Amino acid sequence: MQLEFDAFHQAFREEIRAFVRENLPPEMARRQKQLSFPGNRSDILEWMRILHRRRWSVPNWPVEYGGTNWTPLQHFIFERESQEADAPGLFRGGTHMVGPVIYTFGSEDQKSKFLPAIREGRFSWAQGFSEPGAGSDLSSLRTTALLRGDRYVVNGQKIWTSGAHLSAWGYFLVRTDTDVKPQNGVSLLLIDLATPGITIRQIPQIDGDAHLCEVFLENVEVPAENLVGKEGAGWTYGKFLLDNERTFSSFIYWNIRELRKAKEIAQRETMDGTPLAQLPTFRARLAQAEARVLALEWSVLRVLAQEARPHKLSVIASALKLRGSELQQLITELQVDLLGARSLRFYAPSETEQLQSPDDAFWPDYVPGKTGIALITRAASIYGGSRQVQRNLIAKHAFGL
Amino acid sequence: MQLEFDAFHQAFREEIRAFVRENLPPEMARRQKQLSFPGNRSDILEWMRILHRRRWSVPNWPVEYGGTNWTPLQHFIFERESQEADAPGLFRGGTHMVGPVIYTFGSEDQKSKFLPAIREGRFSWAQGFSEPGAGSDLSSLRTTALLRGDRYVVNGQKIWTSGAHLSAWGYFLVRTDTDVKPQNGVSLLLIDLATPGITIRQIPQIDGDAHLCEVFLENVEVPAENLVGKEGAGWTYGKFLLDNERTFSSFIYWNIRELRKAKEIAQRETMDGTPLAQLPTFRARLAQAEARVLALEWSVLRVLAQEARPHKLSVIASALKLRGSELQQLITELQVDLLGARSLRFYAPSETEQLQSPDDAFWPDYVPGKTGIALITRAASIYGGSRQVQRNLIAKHAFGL
Amino acid sequence: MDFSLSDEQVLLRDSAERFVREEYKLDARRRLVAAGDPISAEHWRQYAELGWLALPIPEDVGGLGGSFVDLMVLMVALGSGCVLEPYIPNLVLCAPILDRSPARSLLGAVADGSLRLALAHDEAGDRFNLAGPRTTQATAAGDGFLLTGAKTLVLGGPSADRFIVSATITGEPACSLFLVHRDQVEDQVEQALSRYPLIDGTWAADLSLSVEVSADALIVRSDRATALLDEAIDRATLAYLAEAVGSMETCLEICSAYLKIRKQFGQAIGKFQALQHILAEMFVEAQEARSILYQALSQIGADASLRRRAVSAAKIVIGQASQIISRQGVQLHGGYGVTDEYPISHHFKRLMVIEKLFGDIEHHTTRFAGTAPGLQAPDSSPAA
Amino acid sequence: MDFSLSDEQVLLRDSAERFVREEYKLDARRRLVAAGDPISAEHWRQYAELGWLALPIPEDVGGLGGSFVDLMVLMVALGSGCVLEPYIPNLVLCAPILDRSPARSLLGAVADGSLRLALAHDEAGDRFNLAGPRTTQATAAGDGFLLTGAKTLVLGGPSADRFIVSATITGEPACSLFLVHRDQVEDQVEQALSRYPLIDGTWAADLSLSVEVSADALIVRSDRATALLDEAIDRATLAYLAEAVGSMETCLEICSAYLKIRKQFGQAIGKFQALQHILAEMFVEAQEARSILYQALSQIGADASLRRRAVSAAKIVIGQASQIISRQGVQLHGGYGVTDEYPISHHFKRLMVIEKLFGDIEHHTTRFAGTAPGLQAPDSSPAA
Repeated sequence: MQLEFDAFHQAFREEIRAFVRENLPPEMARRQKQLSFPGNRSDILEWMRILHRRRWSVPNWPVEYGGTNWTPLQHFIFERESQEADAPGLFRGGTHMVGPVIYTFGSEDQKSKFLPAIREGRFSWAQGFSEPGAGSDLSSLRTTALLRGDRYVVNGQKIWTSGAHLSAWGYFLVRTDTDVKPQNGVSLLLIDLATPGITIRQIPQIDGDAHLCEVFLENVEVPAENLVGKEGAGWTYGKFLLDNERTFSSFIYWNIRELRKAKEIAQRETMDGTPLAQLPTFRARLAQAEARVLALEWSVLRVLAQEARPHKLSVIASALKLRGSELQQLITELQVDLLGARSLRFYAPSETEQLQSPDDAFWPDYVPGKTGIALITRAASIYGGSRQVQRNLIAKHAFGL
Repeated sequence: MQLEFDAFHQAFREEIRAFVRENLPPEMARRQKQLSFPGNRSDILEWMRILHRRRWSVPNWPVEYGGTNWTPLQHFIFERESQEADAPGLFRGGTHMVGPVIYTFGSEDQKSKFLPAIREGRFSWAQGFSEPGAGSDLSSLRTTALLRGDRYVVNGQKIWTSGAHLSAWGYFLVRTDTDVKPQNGVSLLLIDLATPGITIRQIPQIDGDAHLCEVFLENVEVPAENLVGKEGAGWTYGKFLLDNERTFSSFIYWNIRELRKAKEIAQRETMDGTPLAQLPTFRARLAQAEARVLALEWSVLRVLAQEARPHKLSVIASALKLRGSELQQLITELQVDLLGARSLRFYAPSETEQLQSPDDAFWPDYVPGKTGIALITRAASIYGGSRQVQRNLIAKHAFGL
Repeated sequence: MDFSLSDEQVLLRDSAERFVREEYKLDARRRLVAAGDPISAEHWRQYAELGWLALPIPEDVGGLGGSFVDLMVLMVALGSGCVLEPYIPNLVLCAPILDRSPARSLLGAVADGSLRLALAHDEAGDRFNLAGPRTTQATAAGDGFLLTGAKTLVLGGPSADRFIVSATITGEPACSLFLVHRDQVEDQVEQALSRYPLIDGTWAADLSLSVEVSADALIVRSDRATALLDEAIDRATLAYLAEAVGSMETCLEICSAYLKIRKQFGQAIGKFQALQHILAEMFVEAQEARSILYQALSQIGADASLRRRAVSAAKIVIGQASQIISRQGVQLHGGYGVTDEYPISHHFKRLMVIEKLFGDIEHHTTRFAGTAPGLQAPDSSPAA
Repeated sequence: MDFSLSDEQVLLRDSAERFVREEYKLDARRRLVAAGDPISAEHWRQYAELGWLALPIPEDVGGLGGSFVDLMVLMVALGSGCVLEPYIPNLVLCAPILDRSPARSLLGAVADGSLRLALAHDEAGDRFNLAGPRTTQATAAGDGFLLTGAKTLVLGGPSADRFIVSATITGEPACSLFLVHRDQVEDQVEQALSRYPLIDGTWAADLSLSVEVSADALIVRSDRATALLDEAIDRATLAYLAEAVGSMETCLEICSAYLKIRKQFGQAIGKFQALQHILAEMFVEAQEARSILYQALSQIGADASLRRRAVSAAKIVIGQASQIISRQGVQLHGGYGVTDEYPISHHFKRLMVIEKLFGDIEHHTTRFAGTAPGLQAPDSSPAA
């Protein structure tokens, strides 16, 4: 056993820290800190351009496509340090979802057309997988794409397509063959969201934001060359894409950062003049949250270091998702509880992003944004395989039940 | 709405208090306080005899059989005040289970033979319902009772028969007809536990006690006159008996009393010289437990006062059982946590009953008994319809799911 | 004991349930919130017509002299619709204070809907300690007072005509209460009233005070003000908790219906045992919530210490029930649960507001522990 | 980073798992507990033969000089059987103290199984504050000391040949440590050693001390004793936590097997989604428990403050996981769960003992908070 970062990785951590310190614009960090989730698109694209200059914008890609060849622990360090410094993160739809599918299964044309755009942070991608009536059940997809000459004609409806209204392109799972078993006959199409026949509706959310979208496709004509890989193999690509990062759903970096913010609030907010961080009940909640985050961090490290385990990696991923989403909710609830009645004021996303005074008697800078995040974080145990689905998967694959 | 006890019930409360104060032997109260559950049989029988002198030993029975004609709230007050004073309680197997079945459905011979014995606290009754392999599923009963002349010949096996080794008689659900649907063909038999062919095995328990028993019946001959009511109607009687007291499974009186003991421990145990009752974290746990017990008490009052409700009474009973058992566990865990490492010492039931010094530096009188109770209280969410079964029932009967 | 409603209470409940059905369908509520108006004048008029504004006001000043149980019946029913009107800030928080002041003749105007009130009491750094000293100062000025300070989270403030303002008269140990016209506030400082919505679509305001008021603006002097505020806040808290009970019971209905309609993997999701068990637990929580509400109701007219204890117990149990029911309610809805387009998210936010107003679970746990028998300073009686 | 075991560690684990299979089947464990013997001499001999007693002892005094990771590998495996032998009290709590004392030559006898030790440190009123002052006094007497006082919860005390006793030398600010023969203790006071089982079937003792000892009984003076004790207790705590991880992982296997075998309503109860979900949550807890164990292992050799922080984090996470897994494990077994005749109740009690020894969750939460960045006294740096 070797339970510490070796010298190589320690040096790498310093390198990342120095880079972020020198290159992350303070205003961008401030906005990101307030938003918690990467809400400001231009900040993300700008940050990707900054990273691209250092060749770090697609660190998970092979070197030949502009990636880095880092070890899993280097990726861990990169993510952790970036979020620790309130960097905006990457456009993962491109870098971690569709990008790897394109360089693994895509045509040369697709590679040359799309990979540089992703790498340079030129636009963001939307994911068209879920459909109404098929939340956790992707095998009942009903959006069809029928080949007519050199074009697919796409009809159907997608839902929960995050950021579709701000994205230039989307990757869609569509049914190209309706005569075979449901899990066959599905293909992956890249679709320009400006194509006629596409209507995007932003769904108003519990937090007042509206980045989740419905995408309606009505006789949308998509060039056949936008099919990724083979017809009917979409299911495989979809799983490849979702499986690409087993540890991401732990939200470990996010949880670490949000817990830090909670502690900062606990230092600023007082009761009868005593900071809440010094009150036994809040101290205990903060400390227990921290211990659990620490455990989750080591669960992630165990996966990254490829510990030999008796269970399939997918089972571990389910466990990480369960605990990670639970902690997201626990930590944001803690932030809100620390704010007390101040948490009740509604801030529209646009207000949240504005500079707030740290010294405002009623509404200092750490107030806006927190409650909205706590509200939307209820979805953490729903999307990407709900809490119930993850438990089903563990029961089945870890215990054969 | 009338949300307070009226003058009649307030006077009744004083009457009960005075009676218990004057009649409950202090040694008996001390033993009962230490044991938490009515563990000492001779105390219970003696207490029933004391109550019998006042005609209160079977308060729930009709006056003609020696009962009281009390209002539901009078019963509530009687139970609450008795337990508050650490009285041992009644032998409910007789007074609340088989007794009402006998006076409602039994023959005159059965009434004259058994009712006085129950009323005067002459012996206790055992319940032979559960069987191995049919924990929460009583419809799969396999113990048979076949009529041979004027006797039933009983063969089979019962389990979880609490106190069988100390009981004189038992009431058993047996299958008298194997040709009909499982829920039919079941009858209720009264069986003298001294009958040849009966073997009783005490099951060693998690708490070191062994009052749960297995009862093996091998060609046990039972006079046909011991059949209660009609053959094949046992299922009805069994349900009548279990339904008899909807609010009992809340363990409300027990929960109130055990919470009081927890607070007493919190006053006696210290950390760095401060009583644990003054430490914010323990205070919060105690206070929240108390608020929840208070809610449960009012849930019970709502049933007793027959509030009009949109749901069946059985659904409410399930909810009371769920919350009541949850609180039993929460409160005993709290007791154990307050004791800290002292809770780890094993006390055999016989040791628990012995007089302990309140001033022993290491093992004062409030230590013995607590951990054993906390251990066996894990069963509170299992017996009498497990937590899972109660939830099934609510989903079905309250929501039609 | 008797938990049944009188005939009048049944009528009251039915009228409120009808109002909710007719005026607070999901789309209507969403339109009201989107309109950005701090109050629907039309709704307030209906409240007056239906007699709700008169309900808790004494008969001799034009009210109906209803009991607190009547009020509870109304609030449970309104809670089922997550109504937006500032009923509690006006009728439960402010009216009783006015009732025990020289200005009680104004209550007739409150009852007929022509006058709206708001309590301006919270200040920076309070964190639920609403009995603490006020930094807002009342200094002698001419025949009257100059009030200076800043107030926050003034519920119903944006739609109020007058404010009851707490302020410390120089040299006095506790705060007094002043009745101040909205115009007076707004005339004297730029942007004296800063309004904002809360997450549930109701409205509050911050006040920046620098107002000269006449001597008769002082309606409750410091010797009585703190106890009066304490009682008013406890009663308002309990009224909100009654709303929460109505909201939670509605959540159960909403979720039950959704589980039957929504299909996945080829069957209604209500067939999944795991979801059934979640709903069953929510049922238990809702039952306990209503029970502790009754408990608190039984003590709302009792001595301050009993009242405080009872209200805190209710705040704890109902707060915890709210969290479980609203969080699991969203979970049962899947992705739709976090949209504004299903009613469960509206209840979620309303319940969260109620959970935190006038002290959260933490605060009331501390307050409750302070009154619990057996949690006082140690005595010498033998234990266990 | 690398979490794989060395070949030697794999052998060690396999030998311990074999021991558990052969010696700790449920019936065998029940017989051992029923026998009422504070130690199985036969098992202790096997521990010696298998090299486990020598494992953590330095090579120069007859040990194997194993690492703490080696020890962890052994403890996880032994935890799966809920073994009864006082391995940790001897080898993790006492041996390292002896190792840094003039008496370290005795370690050879510990390693070969001929000498057993126990730490007599706990006193009345400690409640986990094991670093507090000792009321047991060491007063000068002749060339040596007279030790007077009372000790409780001396783990492995009933089977110990010598005790390491903490006592305050008159006038010194902290306690010192004395090595005392069992005979000396027992000879001087009637019933000086009162033994009793714990709920998991292991044994402890109370000591009533009034013992004259020679000067060389003083093995660690007050300037070093507290830090040494603190370290020994942290290491023993972590060793117990490794056992807990082994126990919990075994609980998962036990429950999974039971759910497949036990039938109700005509099918294996493992078909019920509600029970599947309980087991899935137990799986998550067990995973997190092992992860936090590794975290603590990484810091066990670090500075005291880092070590304390890491051990407390593990105590919190593993304690909470223990509660969930043992309680739900019993629940999954229905009535059989609360009998002594199914292994789950044995794990339940063992996990409860480990959860409470050397500080419960509450205690370690406080200790952890005291070292957590961002929970210190307020500073002036800008927040959020």
